[in-house]
Amino acid sequence: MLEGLPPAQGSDATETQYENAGRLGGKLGRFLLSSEFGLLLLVVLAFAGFWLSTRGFSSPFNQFGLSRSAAVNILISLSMMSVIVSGGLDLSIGAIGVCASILAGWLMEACRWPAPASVAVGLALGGLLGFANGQIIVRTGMHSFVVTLATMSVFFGGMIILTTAKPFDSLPDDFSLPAQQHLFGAVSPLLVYSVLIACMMAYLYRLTAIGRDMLAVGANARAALLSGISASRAVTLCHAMAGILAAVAGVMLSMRNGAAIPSMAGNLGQDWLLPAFLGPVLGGASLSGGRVSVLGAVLGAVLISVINNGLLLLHVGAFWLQFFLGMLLLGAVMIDKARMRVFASGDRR
Amino acid sequence: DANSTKVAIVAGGPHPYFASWPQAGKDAARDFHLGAADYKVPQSWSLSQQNDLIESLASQGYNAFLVFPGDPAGSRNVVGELVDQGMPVIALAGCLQDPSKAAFCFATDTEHSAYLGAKELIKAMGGKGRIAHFTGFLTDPGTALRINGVKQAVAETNGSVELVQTIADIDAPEPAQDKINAFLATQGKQVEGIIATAWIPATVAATALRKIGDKRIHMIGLNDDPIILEGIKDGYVTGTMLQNPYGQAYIGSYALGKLMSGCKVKTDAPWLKTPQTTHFVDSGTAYVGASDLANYQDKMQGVTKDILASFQQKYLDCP
Amino acid sequence: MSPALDLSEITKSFPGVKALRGVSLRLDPGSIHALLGENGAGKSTLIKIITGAQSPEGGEICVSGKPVCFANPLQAIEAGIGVVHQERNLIPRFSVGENILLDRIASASLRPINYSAVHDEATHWLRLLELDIDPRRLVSELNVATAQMIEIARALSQQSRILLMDEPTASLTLSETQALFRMLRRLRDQGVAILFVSHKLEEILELCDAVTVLRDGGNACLSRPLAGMSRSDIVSLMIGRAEPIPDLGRNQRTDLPVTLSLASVATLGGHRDIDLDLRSGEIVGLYGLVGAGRSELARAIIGLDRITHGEIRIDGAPVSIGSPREALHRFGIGYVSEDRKQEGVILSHGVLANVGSTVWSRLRGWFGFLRDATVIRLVAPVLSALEVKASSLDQLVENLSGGNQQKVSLAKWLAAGTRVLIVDEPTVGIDVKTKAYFHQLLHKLAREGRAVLVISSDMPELITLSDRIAVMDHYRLVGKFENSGDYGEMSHAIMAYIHAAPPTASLKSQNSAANAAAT
Amino acid sequence: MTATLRLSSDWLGLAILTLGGAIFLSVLRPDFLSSYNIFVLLDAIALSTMIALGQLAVIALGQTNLSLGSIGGLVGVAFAGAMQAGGVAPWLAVLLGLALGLACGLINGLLTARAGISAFVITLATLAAYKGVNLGLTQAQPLYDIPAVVKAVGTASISGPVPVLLIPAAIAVVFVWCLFDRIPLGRQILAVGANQHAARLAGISVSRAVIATHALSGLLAGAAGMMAVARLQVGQPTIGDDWLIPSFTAPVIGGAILSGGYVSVAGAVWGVALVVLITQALVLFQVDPYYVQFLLGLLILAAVGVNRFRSKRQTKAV
Ligand SMILES: Nc1ncnc2c1ncn2[C@@H]1O[C@H](COP(=O)(O)OP(=O)(O)OP(=O)(O)O)[C@@H](O)[C@H]1O
Ligand SMILES: Nc1ncnc2c1ncn2[C@@H]1O[C@H](COP(=O)(O)OP(=O)(O)OP(=O)(O)O)[C@@H](O)[C@H]1O
Ligand SMILES: [Mg+2]
Ligand SMILES: [Mg+2]
Repeated sequence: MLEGLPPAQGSDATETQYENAGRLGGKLGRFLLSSEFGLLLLVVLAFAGFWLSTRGFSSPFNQFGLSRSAAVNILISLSMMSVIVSGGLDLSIGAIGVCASILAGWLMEACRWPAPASVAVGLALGGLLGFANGQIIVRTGMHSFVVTLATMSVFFGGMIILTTAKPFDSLPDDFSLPAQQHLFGAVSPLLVYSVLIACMMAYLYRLTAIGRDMLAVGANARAALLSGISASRAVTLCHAMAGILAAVAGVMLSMRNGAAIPSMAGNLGQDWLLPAFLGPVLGGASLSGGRVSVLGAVLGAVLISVINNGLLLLHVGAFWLQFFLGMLLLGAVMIDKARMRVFASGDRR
Repeated sequence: DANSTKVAIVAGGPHPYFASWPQAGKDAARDFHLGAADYKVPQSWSLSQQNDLIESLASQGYNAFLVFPGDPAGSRNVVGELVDQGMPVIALAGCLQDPSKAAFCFATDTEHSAYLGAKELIKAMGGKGRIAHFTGFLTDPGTALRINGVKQAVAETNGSVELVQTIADIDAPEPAQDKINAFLATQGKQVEGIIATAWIPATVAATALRKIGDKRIHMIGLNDDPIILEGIKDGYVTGTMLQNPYGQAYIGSYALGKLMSGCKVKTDAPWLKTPQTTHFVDSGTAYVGASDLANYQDKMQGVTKDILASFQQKYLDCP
Repeated sequence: MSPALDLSEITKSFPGVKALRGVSLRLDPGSIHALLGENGAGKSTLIKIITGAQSPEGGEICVSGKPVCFANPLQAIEAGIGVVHQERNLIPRFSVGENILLDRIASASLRPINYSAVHDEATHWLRLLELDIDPRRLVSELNVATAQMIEIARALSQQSRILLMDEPTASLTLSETQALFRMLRRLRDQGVAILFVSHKLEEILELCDAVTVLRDGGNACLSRPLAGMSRSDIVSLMIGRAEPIPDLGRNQRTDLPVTLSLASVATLGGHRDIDLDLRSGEIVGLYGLVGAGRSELARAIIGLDRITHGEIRIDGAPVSIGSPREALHRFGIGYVSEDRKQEGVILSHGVLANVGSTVWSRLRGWFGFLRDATVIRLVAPVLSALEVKASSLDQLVENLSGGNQQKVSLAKWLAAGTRVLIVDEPTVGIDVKTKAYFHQLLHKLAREGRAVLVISSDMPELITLSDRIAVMDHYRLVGKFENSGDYGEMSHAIMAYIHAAPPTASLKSQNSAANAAAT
Repeated sequence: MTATLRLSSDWLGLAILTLGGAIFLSVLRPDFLSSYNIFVLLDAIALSTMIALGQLAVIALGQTNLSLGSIGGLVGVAFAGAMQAGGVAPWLAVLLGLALGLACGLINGLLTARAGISAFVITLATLAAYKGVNLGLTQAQPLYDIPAVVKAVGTASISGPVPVLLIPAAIAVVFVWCLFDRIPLGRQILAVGANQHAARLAGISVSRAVIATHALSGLLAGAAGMMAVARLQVGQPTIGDDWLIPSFTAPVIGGAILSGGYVSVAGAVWGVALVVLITQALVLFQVDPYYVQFLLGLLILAAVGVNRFRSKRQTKAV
């Protein structure tokens, strides 16, 4: 439509120039500076460190356990991340995850439904609860903190009323099978599922219109609205997605435990909160919204799992372990900061 | 043989209940010539953390486990995995939900203990009146058992005792303070008895009764927390239901040593049945009132000795 | 006499750009010095370096003959350098007075603030700028122009010997600009050295004594006296050749089909009896004083404010537009906001993510699949035409120069290719050359059959662009007429309409009086 | 006038809701107005307010302090331990406790300001570190030997139903309110929270504001930890474990903007009062334990929703 316009003189800013500039220029340099690369480095460092310094870290048994807890951690991180995108947060993901897996457990145990159908309904419930969060936030204009704080109680409390806090523990064998299988002797299939889901999310944010809408709304809701993007739809979808991902994490945990248990994420599901935030934040997500990294969140979650596992194996004084956990985390982020400084100064020359 | 037995005694999370477990483990390792009997505690009270800890302990070479189940159903899988690899597990201080691969459950019978406590309370109240029940997290399956136990004792009075209110989810200091104080302030006059079946509610309620100086209300607590013992001494607390944590870890380590040296669990032993399991061994519970304060520890040591003396022939088949 | 400020060979680079490649400048006391250049030439970067907001990579800064090196803005303030940055730097939930004296609060620590003293002093500085605002009001309640004046008042309150002003007049109207100029001249006569950046060359010619021109991060001329230089001399220094003077033909046909029409529209915001037709193929200019309600009318059209009476028709059929999304995707109406930082662009996202935001849902394929290449194919020509100066399509918009940010906010609507385009203050902060291109572009769009509504406080721009002009005052349309293109005639006609309207608020009538006096 | 009205609108709705709820409760349950119950309410409000203020300060800066509860717990056990094991006089132990809280906060602040890493990550790491020190020192065992005078402070009242513990809370409220209302340092913190870049350009030292805020937050958390010890009469290592979410709840209900730049001390205090009241109402009506959590959530949602609706209507009317 703009052909025929006199091209701006003195500027040959053509299509190809913008294309090349955007795609290739300094791509490697930018990756070296990114928090994803830093995390990758840290994960490798931690992995190598524990591999060499502890007995048992390298054993297939331990690697299997590690991959299984990393799988759940990754999903919890991704769940929170999908709300952080929109500039909000969701305190109720733990409650949603528990509710979803309890529903699936009930369907399998009390209604004798086959496992896949029950899981599907459980995930649908997760999506629905997340959707409800999103709708309340969008329609009332309240901050997601307050809304999800309240719905955390409502969801969890509702589940407690309906189940009187009883677990569903005679689930069919084929349900918990994925948590028991070993790939290559040392990897849980759950990790593969988590990575697949992460890939789908990366696809969403990079290669779909709705993913871009979510990012735009998170970064600046007013600007997005004025560009013809429906902010309320994007926010609702973010929350619904968080609900589904939390449900997947919940179902995975109950596969691992062989039972759907109200307490598996702590009281009100609050045990999930800190790991949920830590993954994305380490991965470079901005808590004010609009900037996330799927790879970063995955690596962040993996780093936490590795550090946790390694420290348990290191035999550091029982009660002091948390102290070392904190120190290691501090050390990790400091190292990362130093790396940025080194690469940044190298970049400037 | 026993020497190669490395026992890990795994708690549910940091909690004063487990205070005597490290010593009990050391004593057992010495007395029964075990390779080790080490106390291990997850960093926080969370099932996932406990599972991670257990897995890493297995990687570290521990080969026999006393586990306080983070969850009766949720801990079955991790226990099953240990047993499948030839590591015996005994559920300690709490049970796994049947069917499980644990050898047996060695614990306080919580429902029974709550029932006995409520009975004592009713007795102290002269067989009639109204009571309130303070207990822990609803998501803790023990909580439902305790609620049942108290309800049963109340039901047996045929209406002369009424359970006015059950307050749950207060196993943390701040909510316990807020809710128990609010209850005593607004409804304290309407009850004559309180039973607390969780540790923090028990201490908070004892403190609150002391604060308002009310000796009219009878109260039964849990465990031998100094606050509760003081309360008993000064007359603010009627009595407390003791458990036997030391004996649990000590005898549990002993049993694992036996299992590792070839003994088998008897199928026809005099197992007790609880709602959770058909393989239950009571680790002992005792009511301590004002008159027992001086010698309650001897009482528990006696219980431990008794259980240990007959343990092998009652529950195990040894070559 | 040593110069108040002497810069030599300042260099600065950002990832992917060399913003300054050895710039020198000499600022004498008692003079107003113009700093000019195209968008992205490096003017704002230079000012940030002088004030310690950014650190130079090379070169020397001397204040009153002594070399200095400011590690942070506080040191610059203490050294007697006051500044008005291009971007607004106010704290929205603070009062006007506190914002004006913020640097005073910044250097205090525990002694309680005496707010009545703060507000009294703030009133003093507001008076000097002929502003009648209660210093207790919150800044968040102010419009863009007033916020800009508050920042100027803040710079004045520092009573510095060196005053740097980066496009202070970008969102001001004539009366406020005149008040500012009176103030600046007074300061100059008291010996203050003033550096003044603007893209409005008329202002430069009226106010300044000397000029430094930057081109691509280097000096195109260094501290030259302005006397004797003409507009076209300056332009050719800025762009390296003579400015092409656009000659835009005017549409005088009335038989064009009406695309968008408002029929006795009233809004919740307070508009009454608005009747306006936008024909396909014409540009309508909407003029009014600040606060006349033009932007609010545009917002009501795209569904951000409720229409309480009357109707909006598209191609003759009454429609109800519920949201900007509907406006864009169902009715093909686009709106370029006047507030580019809050509403126009997403500062923390890249150029491509900004420009593409209006077209994603149109370009998406199955399952919402959308590749960058698809978007680039559509938006790259627009970016080229507007000469958006970015190191890459991924460069964050917050790192672009102010003018280039504005171009991005325009580009995304040009890419959207809507049938109706409403542009609100479109050329704020845009350099003369791009402004001319942009005008041509709007004309071309109109000739292709689109309907364009231009809201602008820049009267020359409005008269250059429009086929017809509508004048708004106090949320009513007070006049509509064909544009003859003759500036003198048209501006008189416009002001006459504004005066004919019954004044209701004293501030607004004051404004109009000042405006009339100015023209 | 208009300004004060608009400012008050943050907490006016909450105040009306809370007082309305209180009247409702006292009509249905006369015991509600008994001297002891008012004491209990104020006692709960005192501690929760202290916790809320500790977070509120950091919210003003646009950051979070996840280690708040961890500092409270550490200072609590250190306070109890100093008196029990070290034989330190109670007043000195209070000072030591405050100093320890301040130091923990300072560490948070210094790391955040100097390393340029988000406060979220830093305080999450120190959350674990402080908790680890707490558990490592106590081995998760409570400290019981609290001097009688401390126990007395935890239970005494100044007069009638006003608990002694309300004094430190009231001092903190007045102090924090003054700070954010008229002390330059507080205004600097708010300016940094609203727009860090603009604050820097105006000559505000961002790192000083960050360090001061975190130090203040640590100080308040430490004070809250010691109040909890006095109230509980035990040096519980678990003190603070459950503070995190409540610490955010009251400020956010009270109108604070989580991204920084605006907080309302009065709003936060009324938010605390509202939550305490709802908690008590659920006890008062002898709600079945299985329904408590569910109703708590619904009531919070309803209360905040009503408040929000009211303020929305008000802004429309203006
Ligand atoms: N923080 C930054 N990061 C990267 N690039 C930057 C940054 N700040 C400025 N630039 C680049 O430096 C160049 C000069 O920008 P500057 O803002 O000084 O231009 P300007 O002359 O003020 O333009 P305008 O008239 O549009 O305001 C631009 O190309 C801009 O993209
Ligand atoms: N003098 C004023 N003081 C305070 N607020 C004002 C004033 N004038 C307008 N406003 C409000 O500020 C907002 C933006 O004003 P703005 O000047 O952009 O309105 P407008 O009519 O679109 O002006 P313009 O004609 O410049 O586009 C509107 O909500 C308006 O009501
Ligand atoms: Mg600029
Ligand atoms: Mg406008």
